[in-house]
Order: sequence, then structure tokens, then C-alpha cells
Amino acid sequence: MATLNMVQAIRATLEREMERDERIILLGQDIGRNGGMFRATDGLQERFGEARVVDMPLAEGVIVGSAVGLACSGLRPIPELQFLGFGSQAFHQIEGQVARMRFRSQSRYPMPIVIRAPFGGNVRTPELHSDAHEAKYANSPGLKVVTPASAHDAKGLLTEAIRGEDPVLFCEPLRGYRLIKDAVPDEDYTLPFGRLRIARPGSDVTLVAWSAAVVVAEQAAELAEQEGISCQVVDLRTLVPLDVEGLAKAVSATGRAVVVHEAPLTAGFGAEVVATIVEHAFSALSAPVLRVTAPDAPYPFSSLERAYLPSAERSLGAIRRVMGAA
Amino acid sequence: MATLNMVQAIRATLEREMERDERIILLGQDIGRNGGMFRATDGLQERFGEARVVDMPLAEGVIVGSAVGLACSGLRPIPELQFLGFGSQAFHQIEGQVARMRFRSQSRYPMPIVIRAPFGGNVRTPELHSDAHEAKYANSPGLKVVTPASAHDAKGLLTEAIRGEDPVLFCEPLRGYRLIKDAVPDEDYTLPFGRLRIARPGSDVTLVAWSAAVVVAEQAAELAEQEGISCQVVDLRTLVPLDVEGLAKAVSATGRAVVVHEAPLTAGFGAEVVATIVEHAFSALSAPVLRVTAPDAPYPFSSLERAYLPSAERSLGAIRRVMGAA
Amino acid sequence: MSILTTSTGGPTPVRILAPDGSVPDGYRPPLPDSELLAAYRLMLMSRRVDERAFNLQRQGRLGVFSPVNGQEASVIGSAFALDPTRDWVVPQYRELPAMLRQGYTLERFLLYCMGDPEGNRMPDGVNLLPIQISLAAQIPHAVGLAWGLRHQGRDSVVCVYFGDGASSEGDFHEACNLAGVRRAPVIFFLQNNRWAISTPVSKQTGADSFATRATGYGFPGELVDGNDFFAVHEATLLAVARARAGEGPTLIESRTYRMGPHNTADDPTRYVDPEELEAYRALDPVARVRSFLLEAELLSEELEHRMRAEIEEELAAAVAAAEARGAGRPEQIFDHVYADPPPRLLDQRDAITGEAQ
Amino acid sequence: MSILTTSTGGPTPVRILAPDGSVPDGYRPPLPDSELLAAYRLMLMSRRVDERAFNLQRQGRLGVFSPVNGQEASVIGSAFALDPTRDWVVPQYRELPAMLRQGYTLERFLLYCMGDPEGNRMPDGVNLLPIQISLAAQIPHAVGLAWGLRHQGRDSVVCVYFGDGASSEGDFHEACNLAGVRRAPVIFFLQNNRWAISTPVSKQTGADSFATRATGYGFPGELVDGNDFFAVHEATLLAVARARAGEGPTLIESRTYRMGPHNTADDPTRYVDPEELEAYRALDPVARVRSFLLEAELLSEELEHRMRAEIEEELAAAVAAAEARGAGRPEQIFDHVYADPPPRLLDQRDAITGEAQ
Ligand SMILES: Cc1ncc(C[n+]2csc(CCOP(=O)(O)OP(=O)(O)O)c2C)c(N)n1
Ligand SMILES: Cc1ncc(C[n+]2csc(CCOP(=O)(O)OP(=O)(O)O)c2C)c(N)n1
Ligand SMILES: [Mg+2]
Ligand SMILES: [Mg+2]
Repeated sequence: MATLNMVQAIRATLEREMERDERIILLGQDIGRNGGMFRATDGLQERFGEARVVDMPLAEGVIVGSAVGLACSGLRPIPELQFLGFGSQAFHQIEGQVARMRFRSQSRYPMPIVIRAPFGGNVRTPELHSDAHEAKYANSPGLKVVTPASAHDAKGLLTEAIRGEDPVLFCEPLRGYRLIKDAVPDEDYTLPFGRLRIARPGSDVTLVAWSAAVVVAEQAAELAEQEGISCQVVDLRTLVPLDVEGLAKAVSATGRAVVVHEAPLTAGFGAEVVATIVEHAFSALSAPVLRVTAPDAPYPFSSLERAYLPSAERSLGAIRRVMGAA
Repeated sequence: MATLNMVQAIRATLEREMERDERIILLGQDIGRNGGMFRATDGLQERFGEARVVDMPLAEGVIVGSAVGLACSGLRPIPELQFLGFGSQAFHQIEGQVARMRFRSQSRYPMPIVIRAPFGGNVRTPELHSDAHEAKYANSPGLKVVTPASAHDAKGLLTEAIRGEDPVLFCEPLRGYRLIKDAVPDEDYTLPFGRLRIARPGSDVTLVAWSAAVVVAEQAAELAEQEGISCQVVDLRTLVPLDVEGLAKAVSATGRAVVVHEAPLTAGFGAEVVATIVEHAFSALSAPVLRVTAPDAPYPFSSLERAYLPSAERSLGAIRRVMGAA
Repeated sequence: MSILTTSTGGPTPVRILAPDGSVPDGYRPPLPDSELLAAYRLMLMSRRVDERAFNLQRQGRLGVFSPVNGQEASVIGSAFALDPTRDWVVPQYRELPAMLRQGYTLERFLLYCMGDPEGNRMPDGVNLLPIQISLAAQIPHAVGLAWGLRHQGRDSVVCVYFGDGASSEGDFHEACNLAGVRRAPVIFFLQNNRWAISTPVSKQTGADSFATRATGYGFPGELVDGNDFFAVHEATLLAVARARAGEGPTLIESRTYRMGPHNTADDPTRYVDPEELEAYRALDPVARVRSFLLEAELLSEELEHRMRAEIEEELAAAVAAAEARGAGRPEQIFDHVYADPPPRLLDQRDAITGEAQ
Repeated sequence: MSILTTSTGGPTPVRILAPDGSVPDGYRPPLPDSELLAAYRLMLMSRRVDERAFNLQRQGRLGVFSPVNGQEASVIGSAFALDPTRDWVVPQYRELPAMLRQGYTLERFLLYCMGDPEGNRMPDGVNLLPIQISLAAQIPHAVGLAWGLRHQGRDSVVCVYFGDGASSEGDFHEACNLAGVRRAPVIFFLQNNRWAISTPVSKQTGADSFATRATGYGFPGELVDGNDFFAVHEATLLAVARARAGEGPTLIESRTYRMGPHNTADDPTRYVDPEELEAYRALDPVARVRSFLLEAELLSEELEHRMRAEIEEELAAAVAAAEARGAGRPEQIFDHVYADPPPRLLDQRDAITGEAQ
């Protein structure tokens, strides 16, 4: 059991899986010699050769689109989007092709493709690099959307994604790459999709988050603790499939919920979380479910991102409101 | 006051506005000589010339992307996506460029662009033509998303969109093009964005819908009437801006709500509607807010679309449930 | 700017089979007689399917259908250069005969046109990707497929079909560029039928040929008369040989003409100049092969008659079989969405199929 | 495949100014002396900004910064062929000197690098689009801008900059193709600096030149030595003249070399061959112009010294002014999102700025 940061856990998982299954091939910008912008593929080209770790031309559409063809040929491609924001260049290939090829071909062509994509803010990137687009992909049936919040989960969920037969958008929190560190077992393991994790027990309010926002929720829980409010923190782990039952149960236990996420409010995935809670745990609710999110403005330039992103303080405000204390 | 179908109302509005403002220029596939796949631009090229009604190469990215440049030059482009489903090919230009250029340029380059796009099902189109992608665009700040449900509203909202300074995704219901017919005043008028319309009064349950789903909600209300349930039907008209206050008020009046939409459930815009209702009208709710939507599957081939789309019958089921009667 | 086959501006397409069915002295087709006849039979089949499908559509028995009419030499000449047992076809939506050649069936195609997803299920072992509606989206797939097969030591070649319209999409460029870098064994078969629905090729591009684009990606481009079965076939054979030998991709511009409407919903009289259409009718690709075969005494009126009768039977059987299956069942909405479907989707299935019962 | 400026494979880039600063006999630069000196001064400025910005970044006073180092002739040679009062520049992110030439200011650029959106606000009347981070997305904008200006009777030319990497995006293709159809007055200025972060051009394309792509769109392509101020300048002048005369677009491949890291976060020692880098240092574009100017006695050591001192002052003043403004204010998140912001956004503004107070 080693303590790894998230990028190390991901790199190690890729290495392990590539050893295990030679059908796996990595595609992306700068992933070979350079080892990826964040070193998530460091040394893998040396280890597995240029045929399996492929530096691609700068074109997200064909990075994803050729993965579709590679999968049709029987391989298991893992394309990387250098940043999720540039997934928009491949949006037609992701929502229209990767997500639907199984259906379109009536299972003749399964799509065991894992699209890795770092995203999320507070790391002073230039424009468009930090956008949290997960809701757009969650509304694209055929795809699964996975959002680990710890190094441990990153390994287990990535292994599950790679070994599965369905296409996965695997969203990695940029801010967590080096900051999030935790104990990661050496041996192989998978974590099932659609099972949330209780990141922190608590009895008054349930905070629901995923990816880097789990850390924010945990910080908010700390602050709330100091005011005598006990917060449970739920890490969804995967958005599609969504753990509907687990969510309903967690919220029912407290009767109050706040969702925290980095995407803009309107039509962000937090809306789905609220709607699901309302459908499945309405009678247990003793307060409106609130959302703490980025505002309905584009991800701003770096000097503004701290104010833009949901913070522990803003989350605390919402916690107080659902407690009727503000 | 003439009775027009929706496509006639749209065509007439385009003609009127092009007369009024010579900065307007239309771009799209097959919009010129052919007058558009659905005749929404019929005769406009003859009337205004090839320089203002432009048949474009088959490339959605540059249809939208060149509109950005045309707007920077001082023109007011109205690009057409032949079908909203092919907006995915232009997704990076829409969410990353059109929606953000005002912010990126700090208002040096406003984007008075109206992207027209037919969408929606039950017209037996081939794959990918009928997808309801509105939620993806609603989660793209900087853009407005407009979804008229009547010929009257199509005229008023399109006029407002064209005369405004913000970029608008103007979603036109394919099924409604010829089926939806109503009285349209001859004179100019605009309808303000962010003001919903009560399409039908009622006191027991509020049905919330937009675009072609308003018709489904109205049919469901008819069915419910026969069971003695009085349904109010709300037509949101615009998703961004969302009429938060009007929605809260409408739902508060009945205490029960059902949202009907054509997009898949998960992360569809219905989730936003529920979350907004919960935040702003929680105390008035006497039942969970339910959603009647397409399932979390890709838009299917045409023989399956009737079962896929939300129907009056399925809506009635949800109405009964929120009434505690099922 | 006009890039008609008959025009003189720009590069001249390679032509072997003249409109009157004659070939240059001493020219010997690279196909055995039986294959030549098989190709001609497929042409007749294609024409007949066009007609029949239109009628069925008008009777409400089929959904949208896009005829091949005018492009038979282009589609079939190229398909006959492939080896269906190892080579692959990646279609757009107007290449039924190439799909049939690979092993697809008429019955499935009719199901497809009836809006049944089963119709887009390529039979096991048949080297075909499904029909693609999102224009040009299949081109990157073809490159990945070719690359992946090569990666696994297979000697397969992939032929991807797309139109002049589709060639304007970014996907075309990204795919060609990647194929050039990876020297993937892929043939980019661009059918320039002069129209993208109502958009003439003069509004589609400012270039006087699409074939020249290949240079910008580092591989050869060929321009052929797409109404000439032999020119198309020879160019494709060459491209197959190059790809098979590891020499990488080829772009073939097959300059042909869409003689019918775009599809059953289209009214080409709104935009097609009738004189132009007439001019192209004189270049009919099927008539040319017929004249050649008659002249070569490979075909007789009687043999043709027999072919037509057989085709009629096959088609009638396929229509009957497809219609016997009946319309789609609601479960099909859910059947092939995920290998491992989310519980939420299963609940939705139960709700929808339950109600439908 | 190597497409180094020095390599012999593929087409040879046009060169006028040799690495030693000599020009062909009788060659007379098309610029007046004062402009030549202005161009040289801008080169010095650019180099100095590169250094200073790196230091500031290391001190945490600036965010990400991408140096121009090595591409000064390419950026400035082209910019000096435009008339800033009527022509437009559409930048990617590595063309600061071209932007300054158009009328952008150092202070704003520093603000931009400090993460203040105001820094991307082009001054009124300055013919510039904002810096673009989404690679190639600006190319369609340039075509639309050129077309729109022409539509309104203006005689402006638009020059859009982008890299070898960006040229692989679909947006490049779609934009070039549209420009060819519309004969838009646009110059596609492709800076082939051999790298896209760590990706060498040999993995970016299989072609031996990007310039050849123009043929496939129906307009001319030019390949020039991008480290040669005169070659770049002349090619751009020609392209401007063509565009101005209504003859449509030109694609210029300016073959240069990125001598520094991709940006402040990049470590090129991981992937750049030091010998290759050395070889390119010998082709330094600034040194070449310097030798030429000294030889022509337009420049003296003393004049250069004065220039440097001025530049130092300007830069110091700009840094001071930018830093005096301080970091961003939360209201800026909301200020320019909509002309007519949704009430919900206004509520969000109140909540966030209220809390920040
Ligand atoms: C991405 C995309 N945009 C638009 C359409 C709508 N559409 C269907 S066919 C067609 C024209 C296609 O022209 P071409 O590629 O030349 O093929 P052809 O029909 O001539 O065989 C268009 C615009 C589509 N299917 N996909
Ligand atoms: C669409 C998109 N994909 C990826 C990136 C990340 N990225 C930033 S710069 C860069 C390389 C750009 O190379 P090139 O276009 O040659 O320009 P250069 O940096 O060499 O000037 C990449 C991949 C991006 N900014 N935009
Ligand atoms: Mg065509
Ligand atoms: Mg570069």
C-alpha cells in the first residue's frame, strides 16, 4: 500500500493494464516522449513502444474518431483529451459516434473506449482549459461518465473502465493531480460504477459532490462542524450510472442536502442530483435542496477563478440556509 | 391577423427583419435556391440576393465559426443548422466561441448571432436528426436558448432574438413546422425572453414543457381533465434566461408539478426545472416533481420513436402519481 | 466554375470506358468474365432497388431512401476491387451495392429503411461498418480501423465512401491527415456526384478537383470518371495494391453525377438544371457497361432478361421477409445501448415496455 | 520525414536574406529605412518581453506565457506587410509583436498574462481579434471577418496566424475551403515552428509541406523561410495585394523554429534534440536582420543601444502600470457575459461579489 497522488495512481493503472492486455493502445497529444502534460503517461512510450503509446496530430475529433475505428478492429483504445474543454472539438464523435456505435451496430461493434480528460479549476490555466463540461456528456446516452475524487478511486474506477465493454468519459481533476494523495493498494482492484462513497459521515446535512468538489465539500463540512452542524459528504464517483438508490438513502438519513460542483449552475449536473433526490426521497426532505456552483458565466480568466468556483465558504452559506439558520 | 403554421411564421419573420436591417445575412446548407429543407427560407434568396442568403459548404463548424467573424465585421448573421443534432459538429464554435466572444473581448465584439436549428422527434427522420440537445447548450453560459411552441411565439421570440445583442440558439420544433398553426398578428412584435406563458389554466398540477412537448402536455391535460384532474400547462418559451419567478409562482399555485421533455432523462433540462422549483417553491410542494422524458438511450430508429418519446399517456401516469392516485 | 465530367477546366478525369461502351484498343478488363457479369448484375439490382424503394416509400411502407442512380459504376467499380474476405467497406449511406458485395443483405437494408435498427446490424463476419448519417464522421473511423487492422498484423485494406458534400467537414481533413502520418491502409473514396442535396459542387469548394487535396497529406490522389466502371475499378485496384503493400492511403475522386433526387423527400426540380441532367443521362454508367458487355458478347438480351427476373424474385422475397418482421418493438430502444446498462435505464425499459403491452 | 528549413526533402522555402545577413545582388527591401528599423526594434522588444515575462512568471507575477523566440521574422515580417489602419490581424497566442504593430499595448498584454480579462480587450479602433486559446478556432472567424468586411465594401485584408499543430484541426480545413469558395480577402499565415508542444511536425502531418494544401482549396500557397524577414515580408505583400485586388486568399507556410519552450510550464529538454536546436540557433532571424542593417549602415551599435534602453523603459512602465491595476475584481466575472444578462446571473453576481466584500 503506497501513498500516491492522483496522477501517479492513474499512470500506474495505465501501465498495469497495458501489461495485462496488449489490445490497449493510448492515443493523445504529447503523451509519448513528453509523457503527457501532467506526466500521466510518463515513461509508457519507452516501456510499450511507439505503436502502443501514440503521439497524435493536434485534432481532438480524429483522436476520438480514430479510436472508434480502432475499437471496431478489436483493439481497446484509451484516447486522452489534453483538457476536457477541447472535447468540444470532438463532441460529435463522442456523443454521436462513441456513445452510439453499440446501438447503431446493434452490438456488432462494442466501444470499449476510455476517454481520459483532465478538467476543473483553480490551477491558473488559460481560458477553456478548466471548464467542467460533465453534464453535457451525462446527457449523451450510451456513454458512462466517471469522476474520481481520490487516488484510490482513480485506480479502481479506471481499472473498471478499461476492463469494461462500454465507453467511458473518465474525468480527472486537474487540481487533484498532485494535491490529492492517499493510500492506494498495490494489487489490482476495480470499483463498481454506480456506487457512491460516503466520504464523511454526518447527520444534519448531506453534501453531494464529485471530483475536486469533494474536497470543497469536505472543507465546508469542517467549517460547519465548528458551528455544530454535522455534514455527511457523498462522493458520487460516477455520474452515469448514477447511484440513485444510494443517493436517496444518504439524503433520507439527514433530510437535507446541498450539491457542490464546479460547472455553471444552469443545467449543470447538480440539477440532475436535485431532481433525483426529489423524485426518490421527497418525503424525507425537510428543506429545499440547494446547489453551490459556478455562476452562469464562462469560466473566467485566472485572476477571477477563486471567486468563480464554489468555495467552502459559499457551501457553508448554503448549509446554513438548509438548516434554517440563514 | 393570419393563421400561419410555424415555418410560415419563421419565414415571414426572417423576411421582415431582413427588410428592416440590411446587416442581417443568412447562412446555411440548402437555404438558398432550395429554400431550406423545410422551406423556412423559401424565396428569400430570390428576394435578397445571393450575398445575403448564402448556401454554405457542408461544414457546421465553419457555418457557425464564420458567423463569429461576420459579427466581428459588424454584420448580424443568422446561421442555420440543418438539424440541431449536427450542432455537435459546431459545438466548439458554439459553446467555446459564439457564447464567449463577448466576454473574451470584454464587449469589444458582441455576438448578435441567431443560430436557428430544427429539432425534435416523431417525424421519422434518419438517425441523429431528431435529438433534443437543448440542455447541453443551456449549460453553455453566454448563450441564450429559445424554444417557441407556437407560431405566434416563434415570430415574437425570433424578432426579439434578431434584434437583441446576445447570441441565441433558436430551437424550432420539427414536428410543429406544419402541425402547429395559430393566429399571428401581421404587425411587428417582440416577446421578452425569460417570461413563461400559461398555455392552459388549471389548479391541481402544473405541467411544465417547451417546444413540441407543450402539445404533449396539453394532450395530457385533456386526458387528466376527463379524470377530474385540472392541469395548468406552462410553456417556458426560453430556457436561458429561465423565468425562475414565473415558474415558482405557477407551481406554487398548484403545489404539484410534472415536467415533460423530449431529451433523455439524465441531465436533461427537466432536471434544471425541478431543481429550480425545489429551490424557489419548496414549501409549496405537496408531492415530488416528476419528469416525463425520453429514456437514457440514444434517439432510436424511426420505427421506435413513438415509444421513445414522452406521450400524453405517460404524462398522465405521472400526473396520477403526483396526485397520489397511482 | 464547373467541374462537370465533360468540362475542360481543371484536371481531366481518367477515362477508359467511353460513353458508347468502347474501350481503348487492346484494353483488357482486369476482371474475369464472371465477375464482370456479376458487377453488371449488381448494377441492374441497384437500379431496380432504387425504383422499388421509391414506390414502397410512396406507399408508406418505407421511410427515407437515397437512390444510387447514376453512381453505379462508381460504387460497384470500386467495391469490385476489394476482397470482401479481408477488405473492409465503411459506407456513408448511398452505397448499397458496395455493401451487398461485402455480404450485407437486401432484407436488412429494407429493415433499415423501415426504421428498424436491426437493419443496420452488419452480419457477423461481414467486413462492413454500419450506415452513417453524420456526414464525414465515418472517415476517422475508417482510418482507425485500417490502422488497427494493420497493428494486428492483418493485410486488410479499408475503403471509406463519402460525398463531395461530406468532404467539406473537418472530419475529412483530420482523418486524411492522420492517415498520412500513420500510412494507414485506407482508400478515401470521394464520390463527387456534383450535389450535396441542393448545393452544387461549385459552392462546395473553390478547387477544381478534390483529388489534389491528397498532396497536402503526403499521399497520392487520383481523379477518375466516376461513370466509367473500368476507370474507377483500375484506380481502386491500384490504391488497394499500394495500401496492401504498406505504402499508405490514396484519395480517389470519382467524378460522377447524382441522376435522381437526393432522397425520397427531395424535389430536385427546384434546383437542377434539366439540360444538365440530360447531358449526364447520356453518360449513364450502366448503359456503358451494357454496351461493352454486348459488344464483347459476354451479355445477351436473353441473359439480361434472366438476370432481371432473378433480381425481381430476390427483391420480392426480401420485401416480403422484411415486412413479415413488422415494425419495431419498444424493447429495441434499450437492447444495445450498454453492455452493462445502468439500473435507471432498466427501470425506464420496464416502464416503457410495460406500458406498451 | 524531416521538413527542417535546412533539409533538402520536399519543396524548398523561398529565401532572400541569408543567415549571414546578405541578400541577393541588387535586392532592395520594399520597406523604407524607417520601417526597417521599426521592424528591428520590434524584434528586440519581442526578445526582451520573452525574457522579462519568463522572469516575472518565475516570480509568480505572471501566469502562463508563450515566448515568440525564434519566430520574430515570421511574425513581424508578415505584420509589416499589413496596413494597420485598414487590415486586420487574427492571432493565435504567440504573435505579440504583430498585435503590438496593430495597436495593442504591452500593458494590456501583461494584464492578459496576469489573468485579467481586460488584457484581452483590444483597444477601440485597433483592428485585432482577441487572443485565441482554442487552437484553430480563430481561422473560421478570420474568414467570416474578411468576407464581412468585403460585403460591406471595405478593402481590408485579414491575416490570421496559427501553428503547424493548429493546422491539423478540422477548423483549418473548413475555413480554407469556405475562403476558397467565397474568395475572401484572407491570408492564412501558418507558422510551422516545427513543434506543437512536444509533437514534432513529422508526427503532425505526412506531407512535406503545408503550403501545397492551398491547391486543394483553389488558391495559391507559398512556402517561405520563416526566419527570413524579407522572404516572409515579400510573400505577405503579394498575398495582401492579391486579396486587396479581389483575387482571394493565400496560404503562407512560414517555416521557422520555436527556439524556446512551448510556454512557461514546458520543459523542452524532454523532447528537443539539443543539436537540432543548435542548428537553428545559427539561423536566428533577429541576428540576420541585424547583420543586414549593420552592413547597410542603417543600424549602429549606438542606435541599437538607444533602442534597447527605450525598450527597457517602455517595458518597465508597462509592468508597473499592469501591476498597479492589481488582480481581478470578482465583478469582472459577470461584466461582459451578456448585453442583457438573465436575472439569475445578476443574483449570482450579487451573491458572489457580496460575499467577496
Ligand atoms: C454532419 C451532417 N450535416 C448535415 C447533414 C444533412 N445532410 C444529409 S445528406 C446531405 C448532403 C450530403 O452530400 P454528399 O456528402 O455530397 O453526399 P450525397 O448525398 O451527394 O451522396 C446533408 C447536408 C448530415 N446528415 N450530416
Ligand atoms: C483545440 C485545442 N487543443 C489542444 C490545446 C492545447 N495546446 C495548447 S498549445 C498546443 C500546441 C500548439 O501547437 P501549434 O499550433 O503548432 O502552435 P505553437 O504553440 O507551435 O505556436 C496545444 C496542443 C489547445 N489549446 N486547443
Ligand atoms: Mg454529393
Ligand atoms: Mg507549432
